[in-house]
Amino acid sequence: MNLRWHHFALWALFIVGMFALPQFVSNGTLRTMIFANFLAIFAISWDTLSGRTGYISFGHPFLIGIGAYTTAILTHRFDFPVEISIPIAVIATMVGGLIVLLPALRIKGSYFALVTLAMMELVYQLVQVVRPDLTGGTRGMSGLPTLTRGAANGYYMSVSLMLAIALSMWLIMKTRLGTALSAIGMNEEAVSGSGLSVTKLKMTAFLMSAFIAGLGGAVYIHYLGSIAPRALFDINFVFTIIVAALIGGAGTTIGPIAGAFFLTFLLEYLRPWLPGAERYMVYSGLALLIYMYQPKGMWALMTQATFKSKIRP
Amino acid sequence: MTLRKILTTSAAAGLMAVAGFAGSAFADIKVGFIGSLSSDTGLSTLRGAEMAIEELNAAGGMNGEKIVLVTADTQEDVTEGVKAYEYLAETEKADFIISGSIDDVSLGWMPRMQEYQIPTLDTWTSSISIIDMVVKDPELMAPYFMNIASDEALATLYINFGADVLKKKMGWDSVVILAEDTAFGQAITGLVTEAISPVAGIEVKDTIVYDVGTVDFAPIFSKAQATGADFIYQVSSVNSQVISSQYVKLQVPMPMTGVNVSALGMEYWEDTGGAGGGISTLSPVPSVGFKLDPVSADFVKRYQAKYTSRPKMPHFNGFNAYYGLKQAMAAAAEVGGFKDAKKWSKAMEKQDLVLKLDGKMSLRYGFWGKDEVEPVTKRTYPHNARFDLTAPYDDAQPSMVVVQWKEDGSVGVVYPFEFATTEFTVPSWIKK
Amino acid sequence: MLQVLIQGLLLSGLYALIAVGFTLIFSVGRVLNLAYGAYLLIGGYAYFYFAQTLGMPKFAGVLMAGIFGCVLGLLKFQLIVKPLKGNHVAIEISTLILAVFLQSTVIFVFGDSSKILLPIIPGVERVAGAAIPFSNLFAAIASWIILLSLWWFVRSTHMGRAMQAVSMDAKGAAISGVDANRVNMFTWGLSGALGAIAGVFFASYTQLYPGMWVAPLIIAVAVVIVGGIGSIIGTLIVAHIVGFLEILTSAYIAPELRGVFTMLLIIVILVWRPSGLFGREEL
Amino acid sequence: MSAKLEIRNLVKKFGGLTATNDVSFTIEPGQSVGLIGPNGAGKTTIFSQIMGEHPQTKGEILIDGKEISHLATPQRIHAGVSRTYQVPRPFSEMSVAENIRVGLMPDSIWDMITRGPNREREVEIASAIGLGEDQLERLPSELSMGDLRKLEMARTLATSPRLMLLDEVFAGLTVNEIAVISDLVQSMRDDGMTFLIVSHDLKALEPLVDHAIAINHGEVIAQGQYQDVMGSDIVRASYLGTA
Repeated sequence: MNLRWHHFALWALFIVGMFALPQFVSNGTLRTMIFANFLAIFAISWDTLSGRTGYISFGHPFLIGIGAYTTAILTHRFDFPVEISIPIAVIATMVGGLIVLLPALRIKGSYFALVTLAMMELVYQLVQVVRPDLTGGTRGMSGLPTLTRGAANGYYMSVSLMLAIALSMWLIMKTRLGTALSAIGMNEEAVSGSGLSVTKLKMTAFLMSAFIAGLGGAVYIHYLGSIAPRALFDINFVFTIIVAALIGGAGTTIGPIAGAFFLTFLLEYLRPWLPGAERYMVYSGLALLIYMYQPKGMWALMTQATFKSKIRP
Repeated sequence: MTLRKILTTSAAAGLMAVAGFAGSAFADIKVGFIGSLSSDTGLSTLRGAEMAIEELNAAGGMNGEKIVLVTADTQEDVTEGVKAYEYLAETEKADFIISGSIDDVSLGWMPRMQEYQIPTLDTWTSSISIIDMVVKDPELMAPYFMNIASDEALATLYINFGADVLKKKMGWDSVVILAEDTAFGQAITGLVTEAISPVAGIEVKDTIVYDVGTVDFAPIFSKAQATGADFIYQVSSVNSQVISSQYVKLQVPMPMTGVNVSALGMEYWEDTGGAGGGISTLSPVPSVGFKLDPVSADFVKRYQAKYTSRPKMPHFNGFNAYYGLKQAMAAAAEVGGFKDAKKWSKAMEKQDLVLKLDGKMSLRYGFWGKDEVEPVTKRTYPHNARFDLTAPYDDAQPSMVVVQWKEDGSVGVVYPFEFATTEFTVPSWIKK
Repeated sequence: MLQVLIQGLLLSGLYALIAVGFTLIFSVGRVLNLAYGAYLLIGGYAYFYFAQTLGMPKFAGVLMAGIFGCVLGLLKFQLIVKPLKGNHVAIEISTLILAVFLQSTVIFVFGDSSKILLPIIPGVERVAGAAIPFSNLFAAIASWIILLSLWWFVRSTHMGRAMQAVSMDAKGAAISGVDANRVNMFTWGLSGALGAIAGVFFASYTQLYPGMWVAPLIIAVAVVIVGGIGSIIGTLIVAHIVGFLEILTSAYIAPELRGVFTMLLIIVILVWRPSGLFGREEL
Repeated sequence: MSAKLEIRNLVKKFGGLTATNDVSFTIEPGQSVGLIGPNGAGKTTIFSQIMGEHPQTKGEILIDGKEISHLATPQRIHAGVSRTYQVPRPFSEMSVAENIRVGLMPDSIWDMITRGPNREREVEIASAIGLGEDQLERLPSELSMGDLRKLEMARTLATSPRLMLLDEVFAGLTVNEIAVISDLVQSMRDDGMTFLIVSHDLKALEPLVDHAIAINHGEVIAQGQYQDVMGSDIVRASYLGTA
């Protein structure tokens, strides 16, 4: 394990900094950071599957949605307490995602991306048609139990969850499992040629990704207090998640976090100047430029600047 | 041309931002607008609010305090809506929020309203489920008001249209319902189906539900024709132009009426490229083609002098925002501002504005009392706009009117008869 | 029965028209151009601006749409696809970002309320209880003509054979003297123009709105994936499968399930036979 | 360290094309066998069938008498067979040590997480194969072709094979590099490793093998002692393109 003391020192600094933040910034900024935290969670989830193994998922909201809808239906329609419904939602995401996407893991590249996209569209349409008495149909559900009240509490909750996920993912990715997953992204044939079952590895990556997506989605929905299919199973949502992970730096742990914060704050700080949809022009234009210039994202740009020799072109 | 527009718009946006920033530094009363900044719906509310604020400030503001407006765009997206509400509450610290949000967006930020307890007025959303929340938890929902008749009231009056016009005048005995697969579609369909045969005596032959992404309505219209019903009742709130324009393009030989949200604005004719004749829809008042009282007519005149871009005429929610914002400020003036939401809420409940045309009740901006039972639907509508479901509509305006676009591009009210400016007709391609 | 047949043919023709440009790029460039739907978006709005706002003749409006699409295609190739040097995933992602960028640009310029286009060719004829709008009839016939002539073009002309050569083996083609860059430019430009023109027909039958790039993209993806890479005839056939599937679902099952079967079809085909029904077996 | 490989009636069809047709041969434990034949004869196809990358249409493959034809690639590797590729494709963004690490990993997710990498074994394999300790942290892009081949062999060796399939191990190497690889194979032979080697460079191949199998058009045309095979008319003819 390539663990050095300064890694932990940096993490400690990061965690302390994040927890100290509410002392220094306004509630409005905290609210923005809460969304950034959730986006970071989703981006880490996406990265765990797609950034590492190279299996690009265009339908990640499919997983987030299973978690979100499971807990929303359980709490809203059947009065389950949140502490029980969230774990159920996480398990449902892992099982449901696996049943549906397992066959898809044997196809590669663009085709995998398309199956996931089609999956998301399918669920989007089904949620509205099948049992709208449970799902709330097109309007979704409002008035779900919320876990916290107030900006600071919401922030502590989301940041703890985000940091816990990020730190555990970082540790896991530092083990040989992380090496093996990245190896799939580089040369899948050689991984099986090294005696490792690629299917098992992909499934592990998928389950970890689904775990994070389900957990993040369930907690997110109990933060928002409402759920609507149009906000979840949306190509713009996919877009935000993927762009956050890529702009920050796919295949790293800090990258998706950095990307999520950068993009959320970019949108929020543009608001006073460009209140409308023009913000997305700036957002997507900038994302396109960064991505075209350095597909490995800002993290690579930064390390490139500091250790020029270490980064390969 | 396009480039120039971009440049001028961004320059204007920059100026507005500077002005907004400078304004906010000295602001006393801050009104937050939440809604889509690029849709006719959102802009109607925004501009109604802008004009009301201008007038109030010219008259010395609220208790001498200047009123400023800040905006937050929802892009008609639920999550963006939540962020926008948080932005107004936390960053802008808005005292009062006026909303032109669509249904699911309002439902999305409702938990935030409950948390922040900021006085909030919805001008477009008509979801009865929000009024149900007020019934269930009046304390928590105290700062919330909706000054448009909720959808249940809309549907109820529509049944009367069925009895008075469709059955009695046109002689139609059976209907096929074409409803989109949304909660709105489901709610309206349910209300209509339950009431239309017992009350209006019209038999429902079939209900066809379609998905809002439908590209081609040809097979759906064929299916409707095959039922042998006398007319089609459509329920469409999303992508409504598609069904109505295909109805015209395909010249479906069967009359169609119902709810078509796209036909609510003056732009409908332009947007359908003239292919919208014959479409009728229910509309909250004041609708297009609605005969306006002098005050409202003056509002529209000044509106048109001030704004040259879409929408050419405010949609009904523009009027709601204009009058509603003034009422909110009046209520605040009474209780010394918005700080105490409970006190403000009590004062707001008592607001009542009656607008008359030729000595008769034309519009009334007031709210139902907490325990007041509406006689026709036999339920309460706390914090919902006051409406009247029975002729001669002397308590308030009707919850809705039916308007019809003619093939020459004119539009008029066809029901209730007390407000009618034209007669209900069928499109010319339908041979009777 | 005849009615279903007519409606099916018309809708399928429209779908085929939408899918043509996508097939072209997918078979020659081997890239999934997720910004393909944006051609339709740009084409539709260009037509709206020139023909409906400025009042130019309809034909000129369609032409302008085609030109805008063509230029967009060329720009996309030069500025995005070429610099990314065949990194498929990167191209997919950057074209997705581009599509969102174009969508927000359209909102910025035209606002986000939807608009309806006038039929390109007004008029409607009734046959056996089915209405045939002339616009749709024209779109359907045009799609057959375009696809069949494309099939002929790829087989029989010099440029067409060059395109085939590039699609099978870019390096090999370069060795045998084919200027892959020129072929690609041609393909991207043509694909953009076809997409934009399909956009005019699609928008004139449905509506014009900033989010309208998603639905045609999914249709195009469905048709091309199910049909198989590089199979022009496959595209024509599968456009009819998808179109008829939709009409039959609407007519005999439930209109609300319209999209569900198309999605299921994509998923089943991709998982069961990734090379598509009519595609070459490779992968 | 040694394994016996038996191939029985191997047939592989790609669409209408027959890549290998009824190929049978046996390699005894500790033997080193050259697999020779002109381009497109089906040599690499035989490798990928043995490894299960492209399962055969018909026929059987046995290691030490145990049928492996129905197994997935990783399980065949556990059975003791491993291969290198004609074009080395290492994990491009991983260091040399990490590349070897992948080969050393157990096929158990739990083990991967709970147990750290075996640094000593990584160094041991690297040095056994002739990669210096200073090269362990390098990226493949910084290595010479010879070192890339070594890395390829190191990753293969890390899976502890008893039978190694080497595909064009000398392609693109300098004379010195060939000598190094050659020594490496020799010393592994001395340790008892069984080899099946494909090479165009017959001069380099000759000292490494004792037996040879010649194939052409997917069929075995000669097998036996290396010298005998090379001396047969049919093999010469196939190399000259007349058969």
